[in-house]
Amino acid sequence: MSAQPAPRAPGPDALAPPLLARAYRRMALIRAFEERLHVENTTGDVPGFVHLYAGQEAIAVGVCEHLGDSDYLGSTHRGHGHCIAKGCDVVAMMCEIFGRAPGLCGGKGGSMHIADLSKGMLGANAIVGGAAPLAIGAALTHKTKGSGGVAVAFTGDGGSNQGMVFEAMNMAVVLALPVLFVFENNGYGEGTGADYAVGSRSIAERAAGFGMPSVQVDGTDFFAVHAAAGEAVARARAGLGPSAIEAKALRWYGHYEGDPMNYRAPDEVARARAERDPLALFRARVAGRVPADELAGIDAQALAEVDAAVRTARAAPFPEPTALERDVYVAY
Amino acid sequence: MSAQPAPRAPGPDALAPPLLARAYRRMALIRAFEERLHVENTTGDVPGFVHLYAGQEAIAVGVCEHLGDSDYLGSTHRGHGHCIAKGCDVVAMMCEIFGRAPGLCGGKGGSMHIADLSKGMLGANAIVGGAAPLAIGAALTHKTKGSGGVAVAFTGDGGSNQGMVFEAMNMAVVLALPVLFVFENNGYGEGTGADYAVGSRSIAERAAGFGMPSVQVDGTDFFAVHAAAGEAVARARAGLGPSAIEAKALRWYGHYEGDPMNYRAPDEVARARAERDPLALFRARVAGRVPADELAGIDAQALAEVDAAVRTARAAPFPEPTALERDVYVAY
Amino acid sequence: MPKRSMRAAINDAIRLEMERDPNVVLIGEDVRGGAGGTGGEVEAYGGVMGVTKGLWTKFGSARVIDTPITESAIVGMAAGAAMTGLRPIAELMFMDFFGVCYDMLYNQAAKFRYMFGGHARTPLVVRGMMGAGFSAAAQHSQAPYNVFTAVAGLKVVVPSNPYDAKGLLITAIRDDDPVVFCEHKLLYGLSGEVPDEAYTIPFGEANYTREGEDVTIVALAAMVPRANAVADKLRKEGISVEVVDPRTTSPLDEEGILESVEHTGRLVVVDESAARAGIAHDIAALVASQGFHSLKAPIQLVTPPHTPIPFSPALEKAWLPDEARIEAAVRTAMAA
Amino acid sequence: MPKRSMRAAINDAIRLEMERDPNVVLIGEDVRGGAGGTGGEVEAYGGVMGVTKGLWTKFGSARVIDTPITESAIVGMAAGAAMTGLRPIAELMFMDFFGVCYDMLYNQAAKFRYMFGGHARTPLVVRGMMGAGFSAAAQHSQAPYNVFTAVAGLKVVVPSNPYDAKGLLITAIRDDDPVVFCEHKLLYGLSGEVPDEAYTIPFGEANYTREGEDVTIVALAAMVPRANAVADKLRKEGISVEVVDPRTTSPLDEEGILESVEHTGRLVVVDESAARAGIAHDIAALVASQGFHSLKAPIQLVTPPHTPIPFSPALEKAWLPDEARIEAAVRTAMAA
Ligand SMILES: Cc1ncc(C[n+]2csc(CCOP(=O)(O)OP(=O)(O)O)c2C)c(N)n1
Ligand SMILES: Cc1ncc(C[n+]2csc(CCOP(=O)(O)OP(=O)(O)O)c2C)c(N)n1
Ligand SMILES: [Mg+2]
Ligand SMILES: [Mg+2]
Repeated sequence: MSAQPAPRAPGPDALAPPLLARAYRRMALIRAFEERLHVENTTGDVPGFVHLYAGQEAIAVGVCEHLGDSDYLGSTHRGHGHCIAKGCDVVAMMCEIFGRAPGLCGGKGGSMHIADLSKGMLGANAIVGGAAPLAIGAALTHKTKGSGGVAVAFTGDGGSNQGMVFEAMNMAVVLALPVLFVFENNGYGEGTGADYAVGSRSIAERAAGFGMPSVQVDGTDFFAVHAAAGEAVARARAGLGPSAIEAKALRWYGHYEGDPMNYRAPDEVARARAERDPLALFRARVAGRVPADELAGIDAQALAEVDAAVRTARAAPFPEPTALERDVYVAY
Repeated sequence: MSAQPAPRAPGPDALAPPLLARAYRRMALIRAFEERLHVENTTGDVPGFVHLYAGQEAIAVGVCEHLGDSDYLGSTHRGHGHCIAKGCDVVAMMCEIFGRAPGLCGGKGGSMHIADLSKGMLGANAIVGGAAPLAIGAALTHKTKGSGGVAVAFTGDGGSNQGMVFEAMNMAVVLALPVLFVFENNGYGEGTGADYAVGSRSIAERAAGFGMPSVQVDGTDFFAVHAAAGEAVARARAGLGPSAIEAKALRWYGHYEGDPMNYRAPDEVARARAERDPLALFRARVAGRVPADELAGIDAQALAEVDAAVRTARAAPFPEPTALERDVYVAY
Repeated sequence: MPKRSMRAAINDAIRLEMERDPNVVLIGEDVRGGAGGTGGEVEAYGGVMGVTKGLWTKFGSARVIDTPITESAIVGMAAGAAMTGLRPIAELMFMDFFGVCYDMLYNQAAKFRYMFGGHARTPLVVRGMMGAGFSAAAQHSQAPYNVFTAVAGLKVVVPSNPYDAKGLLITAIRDDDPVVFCEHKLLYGLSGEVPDEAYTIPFGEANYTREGEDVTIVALAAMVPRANAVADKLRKEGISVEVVDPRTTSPLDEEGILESVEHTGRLVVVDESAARAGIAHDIAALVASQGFHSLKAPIQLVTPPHTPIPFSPALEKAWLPDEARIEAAVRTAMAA
Repeated sequence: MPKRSMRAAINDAIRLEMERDPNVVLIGEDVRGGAGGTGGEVEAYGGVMGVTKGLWTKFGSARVIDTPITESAIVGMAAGAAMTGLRPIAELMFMDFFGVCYDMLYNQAAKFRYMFGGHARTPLVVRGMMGAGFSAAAQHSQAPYNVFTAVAGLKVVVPSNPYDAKGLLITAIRDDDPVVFCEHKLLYGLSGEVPDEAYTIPFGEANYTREGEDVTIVALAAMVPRANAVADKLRKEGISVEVVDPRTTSPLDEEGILESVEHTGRLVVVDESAARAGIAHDIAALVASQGFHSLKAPIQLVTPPHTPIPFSPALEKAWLPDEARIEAAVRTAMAA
């Protein structure tokens, strides 16, 4: 199969205003969360590595709006957006990222391993490409149980070159698993351009070569992502097997906080913020269907929620020493 | 890139009779070697696992006729044919397969690890898919040294699904390495059909998706393989990067000796022997250009050479106990 | 009690657990054999060594899942399925292949529970064959259970006989943690008494295959029959050898080993896994740190040499610890 | 002598060897940084930790080769290049990533020479960072040198200071066998005297960082400064501690360790690699088997607990062996 033209995005008219508001709320929450973390990180109080999702909000939310708690999601090292889109609690997330006991993982995972199985969020993953083999397993569970559920694997442009991602795609085709491979092409893997590291014409085309429907969409356009994901999820739920989506966007921050980013044109981020802001694009598209003040209210509430989360996290206790040797095994 | 139509095979007229005879000699030697091993194996004197190449002779020879000793070849667990095509000594090969001291690897490698670096033969490989990453390294050596040499990785249809093979293809495209990926599609990986395990329309098409020229050819037709490999090797030598070839053939024996082969139609092998014997097809094609008695003489000599090799191997000593701890390191 | 080979005992365990629990699925290369191709709908292999024979015929393609040659996707898929409600048994065929898929085992499955703060359970069994003795050469003869044992979050089983294999595998399948189950090739044909019904053997409980007073041999997997033979031989000479088979290296029956050494005062460890940083070293370290005062003599390590596994039977025979080397180690321990 | 960080010392070693030998190439993810993208022809990273800074600028794309995220192809390509005439240095970034590419290291590069009957040489260096202490959590904090040490055919280096790092890395690059070079994150910033010119330090020769009479501490990598600090502290109390830094775990300076224990009669091993089947166990087993009669007290193993590495600094601090635990172990050894 060669990569197919992206389906015509049906646009905001296809979604009822409450759904539009919900999607925007999630995007706004991701944005507020990440921009705040960018600031918090400068205080030195955020341990370890943090990778921010700002600029890619429309991808996580455009996909996850099709999912329920019983659908599964495997994430990347850049996982905050996926968590929020999948419905994880931002207070518990923030506690986790600060390494505190009330965190989603009791402070044992941190940003690179946030998970909430009750929401179907199978974890951020610090091994690039790690989500794909795991997600096909979650899809196998759904297939075996005949539950009609699906699984989604998120992978970056850099991760798209990892062997186990290719293996997972082939396995998914062979077993016709209800899974969706979402490739978030934000132009770079660390400091290396996707135009260098991906040898094929596009990630979508390479995925198509594995024998599944595959499209490339504008990952800053919520509606484009939403439409493509809708088709893929419907296919999967209908038992028709896997699909791939390459969603192109730009990350607004460095790979890590402190990254000088001299592998990018000096104005690349500024232009992305000005011209390809997924939230601004969304607002423009829904003008007339969702009142501007409602959107502004959502923005304000997101900021407030995140602020409360940071306060809670900062006040929260670190894990007790006794936690160290707990939770290695169910029983040993 | 999508998989391209195979180039028109120029046929026997394009090759001088001495070259035709040389190619036939190698194919005949492989055939004789493997048929004899099939018999020897029943005596219980051949240790370990042996995988026979009969039925695929035109692939190894069709490719290797383009290579010199300074070109490199990475092989599979089914490596005898590649060794012979690359010019390894059959006596030393047979000694190795019998686990004797004068073997190519001193008896330490066996059938699954035969190597002869002086011939550019980088080893059979018992890890399915193992040749591809190694071969791109050999290609990197040639590229770095500007020597104009190439490397070839052989992989089976089963091995084509292994992650590191995909990785090697992408890396080869990114670095424009002088390497050729040859996929020998003999229909099965152990007892599993390629039609089941390869999810894409074809191996060639999937390889094309990685961004390199890729063709599918009849692997029982020496001239088809030879033509495709010639183009690919020329591209590589010219610095134009990697190519892929999927060559379809059938293996004449079980995956392992003793395999009941009930995953194949009962007459599949008989028909392959009758209708798609690479040697018979070659003989028919060169009729008029190479005298039939010359070909018959080559057949007879191949049998004699192999017979001598078996005699030598059976008479050869096993390695001395002192060999056990030798050759682990260059120095320790 | 009926006699069964270890191969049959393992097959038994899988079959019984698949009958008992619809969430148990078997995933691997040629665990059925015969998918695709021109032979029609058949079960062609039942595993390359016939260990899973009959299971596809009984349970069908939805539960006995043949895969491409794609170990990262096999183990990863099994891990993902385990954390979402199945109880997969993933076959690695040869344990040597862990090198192409180890991330999914050691960085993922083994760590989910801890990384996710105790909220995950990953009831996964990864099983496959290991060990030298078949002239399978350097890439198909290894016994890397030392590597798995070092990983917090994994449990590791190394059965030495059919009875144990069945009971331990049933325990493994019912266990809620990821378990690596290592089947020694040399033992597949070994026959022993095995009940028809399902039974479990707890992890972390050593089996004393010989009781003795003078010296303790701790031996694992294919080394156990060899240790037993040495014990039987030396008993006739009046040397009383205790043989301890830990059966699982993680958890390890530390107490059982320490008690035995406390009793005998002498320790020989026979381990195929590695000449360096192997299980022999792990157990020796345990005793040298926690049972030091019991020791009357230097601990004897019987391991292969620090070399890859040679192909030629002439060399491979010398590579694998044999009865002569075990006996010599016991005599050295006795002499000290 | 000029002072340099360990980061700079490593950079030095690579640069000097690349100048000396055109066959030395550096391969890895972002060892340059800046290939592709919109930033033009720049060196954006020089390694994510800046260890290889300046090398691309000096040697260009033909010798400082940025790759996709594709570790099996990185290590495999490096191994294939090594056996055909280059001397590649492959960077694994974090050693934890060995799980996605280990076959190419342990089944291929490590075994070529033996499997091919001594006819191959594979002058490969795989280097990368290891170790806890950065809140990098369970998949970016491991120190799996125990796993590499168990593999016949590999050499393993675990430097503890800038001077050693430079000399050992130059040795590694000139060595004709595959070497795994493990750089502890916590040490990159450590400063020490490092000559400008190239020099080599032989493998298998321990460094006695403290001399003493009462007890031997064998410590590795980031544990060495901690052991030294404990030795210095206890010396004031009249406890004389010898600290042995093996520097390479394969080959291991067995004689050096045994001699020290013969002298002191007491052994503490401090090792970050694993709570089970680690290098602490390997060294303890060595002494319990070959130096048993020197021992006056039980061997003390100081390792992390058998858990994955926790993210939260509160827990990670307790996970990594610290001076308090080392000191307590020494006191226990002295009390016995
Ligand atoms: C197997 C593996 N290799 C390398 C890394 C180091 N690393 C972490 S993130 C990253 C870049 C990933 O790029 P991409 O997939 O495009 O995701 P993005 O960061 O752009 O979201 C790399 C190389 C890793 N964590 N795991
Ligand atoms: C990584 C790995 N997985 C599985 C195996 C076991 N195995 C050996 S040969 C083989 C089948 C290979 O099939 P294919 O690549 O088509 O080659 P063919 O045998 O047909 O020549 C398998 C699964 C292996 N040796 N290595
Ligand atoms: Mg990216
Ligand atoms: Mg095949």
